[in-house]
Amino acid sequence: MDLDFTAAENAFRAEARAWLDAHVPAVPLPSLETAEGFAAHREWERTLSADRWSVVSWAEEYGGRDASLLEWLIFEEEYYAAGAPGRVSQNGISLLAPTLFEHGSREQCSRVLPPMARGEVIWAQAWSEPEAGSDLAALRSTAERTDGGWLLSGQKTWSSRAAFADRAFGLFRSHPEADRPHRGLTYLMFPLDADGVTVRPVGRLDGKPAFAELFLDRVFVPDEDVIGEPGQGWKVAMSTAGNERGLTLRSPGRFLAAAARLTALWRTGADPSDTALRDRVADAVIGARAHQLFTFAGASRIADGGAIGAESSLNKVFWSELDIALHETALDLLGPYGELADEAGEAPAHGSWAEGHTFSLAGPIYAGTNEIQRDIIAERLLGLPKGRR
Amino acid sequence: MDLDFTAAENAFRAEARAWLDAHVPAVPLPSLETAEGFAAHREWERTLSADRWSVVSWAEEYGGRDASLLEWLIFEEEYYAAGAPGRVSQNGISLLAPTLFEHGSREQCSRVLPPMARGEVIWAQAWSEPEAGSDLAALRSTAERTDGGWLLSGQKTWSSRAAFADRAFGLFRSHPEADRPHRGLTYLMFPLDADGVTVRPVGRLDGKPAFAELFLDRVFVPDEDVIGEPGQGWKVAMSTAGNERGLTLRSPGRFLAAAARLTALWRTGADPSDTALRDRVADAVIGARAHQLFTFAGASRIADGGAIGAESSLNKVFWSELDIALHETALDLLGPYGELADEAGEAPAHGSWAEGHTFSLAGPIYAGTNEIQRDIIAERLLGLPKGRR
Amino acid sequence: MRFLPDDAQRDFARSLDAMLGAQDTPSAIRAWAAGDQGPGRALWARIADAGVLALAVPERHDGLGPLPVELAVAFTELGRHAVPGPLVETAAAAALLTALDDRPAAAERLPAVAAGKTAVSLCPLSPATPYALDADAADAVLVVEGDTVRLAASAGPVQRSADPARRLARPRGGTVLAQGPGVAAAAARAAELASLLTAAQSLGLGRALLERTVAYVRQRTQFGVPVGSFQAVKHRLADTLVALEFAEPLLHAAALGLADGAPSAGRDVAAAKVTAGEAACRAARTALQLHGAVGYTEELDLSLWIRKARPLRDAWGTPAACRARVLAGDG
Amino acid sequence: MRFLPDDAQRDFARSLDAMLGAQDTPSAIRAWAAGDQGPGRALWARIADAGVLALAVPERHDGLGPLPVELAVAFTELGRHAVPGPLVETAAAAALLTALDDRPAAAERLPAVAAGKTAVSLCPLSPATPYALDADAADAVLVVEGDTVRLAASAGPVQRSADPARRLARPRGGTVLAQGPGVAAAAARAAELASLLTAAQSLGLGRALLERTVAYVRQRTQFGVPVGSFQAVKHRLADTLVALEFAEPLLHAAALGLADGAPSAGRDVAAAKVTAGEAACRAARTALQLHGAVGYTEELDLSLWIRKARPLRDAWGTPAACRARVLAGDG
Repeated sequence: MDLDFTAAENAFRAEARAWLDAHVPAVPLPSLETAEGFAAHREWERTLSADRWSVVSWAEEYGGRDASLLEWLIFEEEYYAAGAPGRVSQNGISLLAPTLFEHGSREQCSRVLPPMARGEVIWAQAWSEPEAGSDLAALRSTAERTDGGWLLSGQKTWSSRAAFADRAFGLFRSHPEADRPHRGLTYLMFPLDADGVTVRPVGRLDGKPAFAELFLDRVFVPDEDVIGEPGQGWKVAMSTAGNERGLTLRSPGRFLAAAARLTALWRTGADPSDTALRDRVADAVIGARAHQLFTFAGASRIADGGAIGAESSLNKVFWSELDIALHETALDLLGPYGELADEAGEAPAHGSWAEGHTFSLAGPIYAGTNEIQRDIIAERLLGLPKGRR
Repeated sequence: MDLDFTAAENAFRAEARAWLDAHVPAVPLPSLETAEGFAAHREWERTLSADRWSVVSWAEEYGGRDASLLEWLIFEEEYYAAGAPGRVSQNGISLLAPTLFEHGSREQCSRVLPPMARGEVIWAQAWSEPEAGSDLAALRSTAERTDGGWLLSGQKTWSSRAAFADRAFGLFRSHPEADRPHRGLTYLMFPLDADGVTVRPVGRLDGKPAFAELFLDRVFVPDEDVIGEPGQGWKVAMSTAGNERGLTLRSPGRFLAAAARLTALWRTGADPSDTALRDRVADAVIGARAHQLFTFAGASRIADGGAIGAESSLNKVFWSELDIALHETALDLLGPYGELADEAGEAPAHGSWAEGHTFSLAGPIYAGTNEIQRDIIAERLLGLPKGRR
Repeated sequence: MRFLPDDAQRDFARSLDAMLGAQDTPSAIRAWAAGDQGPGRALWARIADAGVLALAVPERHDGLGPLPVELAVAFTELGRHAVPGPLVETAAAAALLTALDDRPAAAERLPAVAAGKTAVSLCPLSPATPYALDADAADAVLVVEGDTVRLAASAGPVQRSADPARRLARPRGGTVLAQGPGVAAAAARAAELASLLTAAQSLGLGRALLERTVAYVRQRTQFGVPVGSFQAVKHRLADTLVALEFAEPLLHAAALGLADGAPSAGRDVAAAKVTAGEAACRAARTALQLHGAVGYTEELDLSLWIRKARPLRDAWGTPAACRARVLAGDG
Repeated sequence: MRFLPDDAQRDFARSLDAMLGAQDTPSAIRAWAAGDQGPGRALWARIADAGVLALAVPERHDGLGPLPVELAVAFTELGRHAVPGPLVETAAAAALLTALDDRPAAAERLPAVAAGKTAVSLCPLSPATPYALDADAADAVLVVEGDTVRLAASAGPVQRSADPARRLARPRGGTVLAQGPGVAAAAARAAELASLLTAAQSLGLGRALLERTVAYVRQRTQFGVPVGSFQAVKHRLADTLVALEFAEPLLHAAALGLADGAPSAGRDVAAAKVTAGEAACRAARTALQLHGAVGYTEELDLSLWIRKARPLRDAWGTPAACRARVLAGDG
């Protein structure tokens, strides 16, 4: 058992740190969830990509560095420690790309991945529908067979970043005659500027259009944009949900950096004898460290050939609660300035605490609500009966 | 809306306070859950009763003072503020007596209540069985019809104080042919020293025999000791569960006194700048006050002719959590002495914090687990669907 | 003792609730956030017509008050409907002006406050409270510093709050309205009333959040059953109700304490404030989680309620300050 | 990096678990509580035979250590089986004697410690820690005060703990074993090891509590279904598992830090201690609640585990002290 990095890993860290030192914008970019900020973040993806830092874990042919999972974790630590911008390509990189690696054709990978790595094509996810949030098997949007492709119709909601993105991916009901609700779905990619697509931005709690609703009316998608077999979309989508993704959806680097910022805030601004606040700062520091170490253990298990299945549910519950507690502590430390919206002129740290808090509040909801994660933990890890809940 | 006491109520309070000042033992009695302590507490009941303070809310003919609910609350405040002993007759007074008032015959009341008021007969409850804890409708112990009475057989568990008590009351399956599990039960009273009764004391967490298991083998009970109609025991038991009992199972006076002791402990022993502890002490003080005021509101509703139905579940959840938090705060304030068992020579406050903590831990379990109380709140007060849970 | 709202208080609450329910408060809130106070001031006029603001003004200045209990009842309804504007501050300013016993200053403004024609912002300026709520929308801004009350000259630039309907400004300049040893005591009494009424708003806000969430989970189905049939959902809502139900009697007792000038009133107000504020925050978190993604959008009117909870929890007494006050030895 | 127990560590843990599982530890615990240390010392001998105590003793004194990682692995199993006695204190005393570099004092005792023949209690005497655990059952009692280590003359009267297997005494008198500027540093290192191993015990204890509670709710039925099919029960157990699963890597990292003499080791140990201690307390509350009345009886062996959680949480570093340490600037 050890926590030692190899010389190569340390060199990788040093290289990443030096590059970030030289390139991270001195003034934070405008919020990712605004048109102006989206453009600035897209530009940042280009900068990252130019030196092959946008997708370090990918193969070199697609723009990556063939980095190991551990190197990816190192990169993330350095990335967030440097205060680098949020990743506008996150949905494509962490949700679509792993699916393509596992189920996409070589042609699809070559066509889709490099522009994604360069930030030229920004991907939005199109999973949820008004009646299918947690219960994804209840999807109703359809893919109707047509000559050389499919016609998509229906409504998708909570499509993150779709207000400004270029393309989207999601599941559609292609075989309505299938005997069970999660069968008969097909995984497809489609352009957001195609005929028949209407994108309606939806503001999140702080008013930023972080989502959109998509209305699809017989949107043509050629066969080449189906991932995996038609009708097997559920399997395709789920096969990549459980392994590395469970570890990497929110990287430890993010919380370590946030905890370090919180500690700095506490050291400079707080009454050190206020033990109530001190305990909460300590818990954030401990939680971020625990998350990092839990992830290292998971990465070691994967390196051993093991899998991260239902354990990713432990991770989801932990970091989502940590993130909220950490940000609520920050707001309390900020006193009257904790109330300010991120765009307020007097908002501390350029409003990033406010934006971080808003973002954290969604953590227990997206990527499988924490209620569902706890069901999974109880049933799959503890072996409790499934029951009707 | 007011919180004013009448002149008569203030006079009642003054009289109670004066009597308690003169009579409460200077040194706490030994633990109620030991043979020696049980005897001492029985003696204390006699002292209370001699001046008609043991059952203030009962009619004078049974040993009470015809006190109103509000006067009872006043008495309880004074009682606990004076640091008076725990009530060994609690089960009889708060569970059996209200049932007798509502469903008992006049003869039963006259026969049972005065010795209960004098502490001459101490009652234990005999509700639970090994397979019927939360699910009381699953009771299996039987009452078999015989000449002039019933023969009780079966096993009862968690019979509080039965190790030293004189008599017990509980539900028995008398009509096994009944169509639903909570029908066909009969409410009976029986002596713990009768032929066929075996009492096996069971130690609680701190080792004190606070419960017993009862093994019953054809124990004869005459018809005169059936309360209400045979076969109607469930109704009889439930009819008194929801109203005043929901308000008075744990009186506000108890928590007000405990919060005052906690505050005194904090003022004398703690670092006032330790805000983490300060906040918890404040929460205990606030919680005790909230519980008192909530009870005053409930008493006002009852005085208006209203009922406390499912609202008693709010009360149960609240005070049981308050009680644990309050005692855990005390143990933390006590530092290394918080670990000591109540009989340890160096245990602070004669071990009453340790005993109080142990007692508090049972709060979320007895009298309907808090899980069940939350189901009741959700279904009956919020109107959520019953569901299979 | 009859520790329940009497029939008149209940009827008052019900009629306010009905009146506010018939208005389009979400639109008024959104307009207010955007700097258009027209619909909010129209609502304000109706609230004044219902007698709410007169409760804060003594009879000698054309009011009906001061009646802290009725104010608490009324502000619970204002919170339930998330009414925007410096209502708490106006009521507290009325208390301040009354307590200053500066007849001309009071006579000049209080009748207009009672009539709903004057909105006043009030700010006890300190590092912990640098902002005056909705100062840009108020007809007058009072600033308390030590033993001085100033009538500010201007609101200063507005900062947006996480609650879009709260507009925060640093009032500037102005003239001294009152000065002397009585000011601090008068300001403390006004702050206690502000704290009480903020607690009342929190309670009403929390109740509205709970009610709407219950309604939502009863009709929303996932996995073929109503979301509200899941035990985890039921228990979370039950705990939210427990928190609110035990905040209410604290609020009412604090209001009675202020009405009676009880020595423990300051502690009672602090207890009510922290409890109601935390209960509303819990209700907001519950509402957000159980509405899922839809609760996280500003389109949903409920988001206006959700975002109010935290700022109200901290306004006029943070939880830490309130807990310290509860244990403070003096009155 | 391979941040997982290796095969040897895993096998070691498994064999300890199997060995302890084959003993009647509940009887040994009950006997220990009653003052009869026979069965406990027999268990102690088996634990020493398995090499556990030798891990705390350097090779030059017939040990295999010091090996903090293997000790943490082993003490997790000791905690899982709620083994009574001053095991943590004996290991820490070995660290202290080793660090004092007083060859005769160390040579005299450490081989016997490694062989399981000497049990040592250790107490850094202060107002916050006035008691030495199981001093009456130990073969030697070391007391650290400032820059002095004493070998106590007698245990003094025993106080019962809420955990009946913990016997607390105030050691008295005795002779000075070591004195000087190196003592405080050596004692601090020993205390860090004690804190680490107590955290390990908490983790094992919490795992045992969770496993047994899961087994219970799977077979116990109420309302016609297993108690473990209720969502409220499932979620409570899930949260308990989350707490334990995130404590374990902190424990392992802290052990590695101590092994490497890392400057951050003190903070890492504190983080592991508070997290494992709180996780075990949560597991104990969960176990108590979900066993219902049966969990509240001392007859149930599990009650021996339930009552251990809180004292272990506070021993060798309360949560407040650990949280302060995590944020302390130095190392």
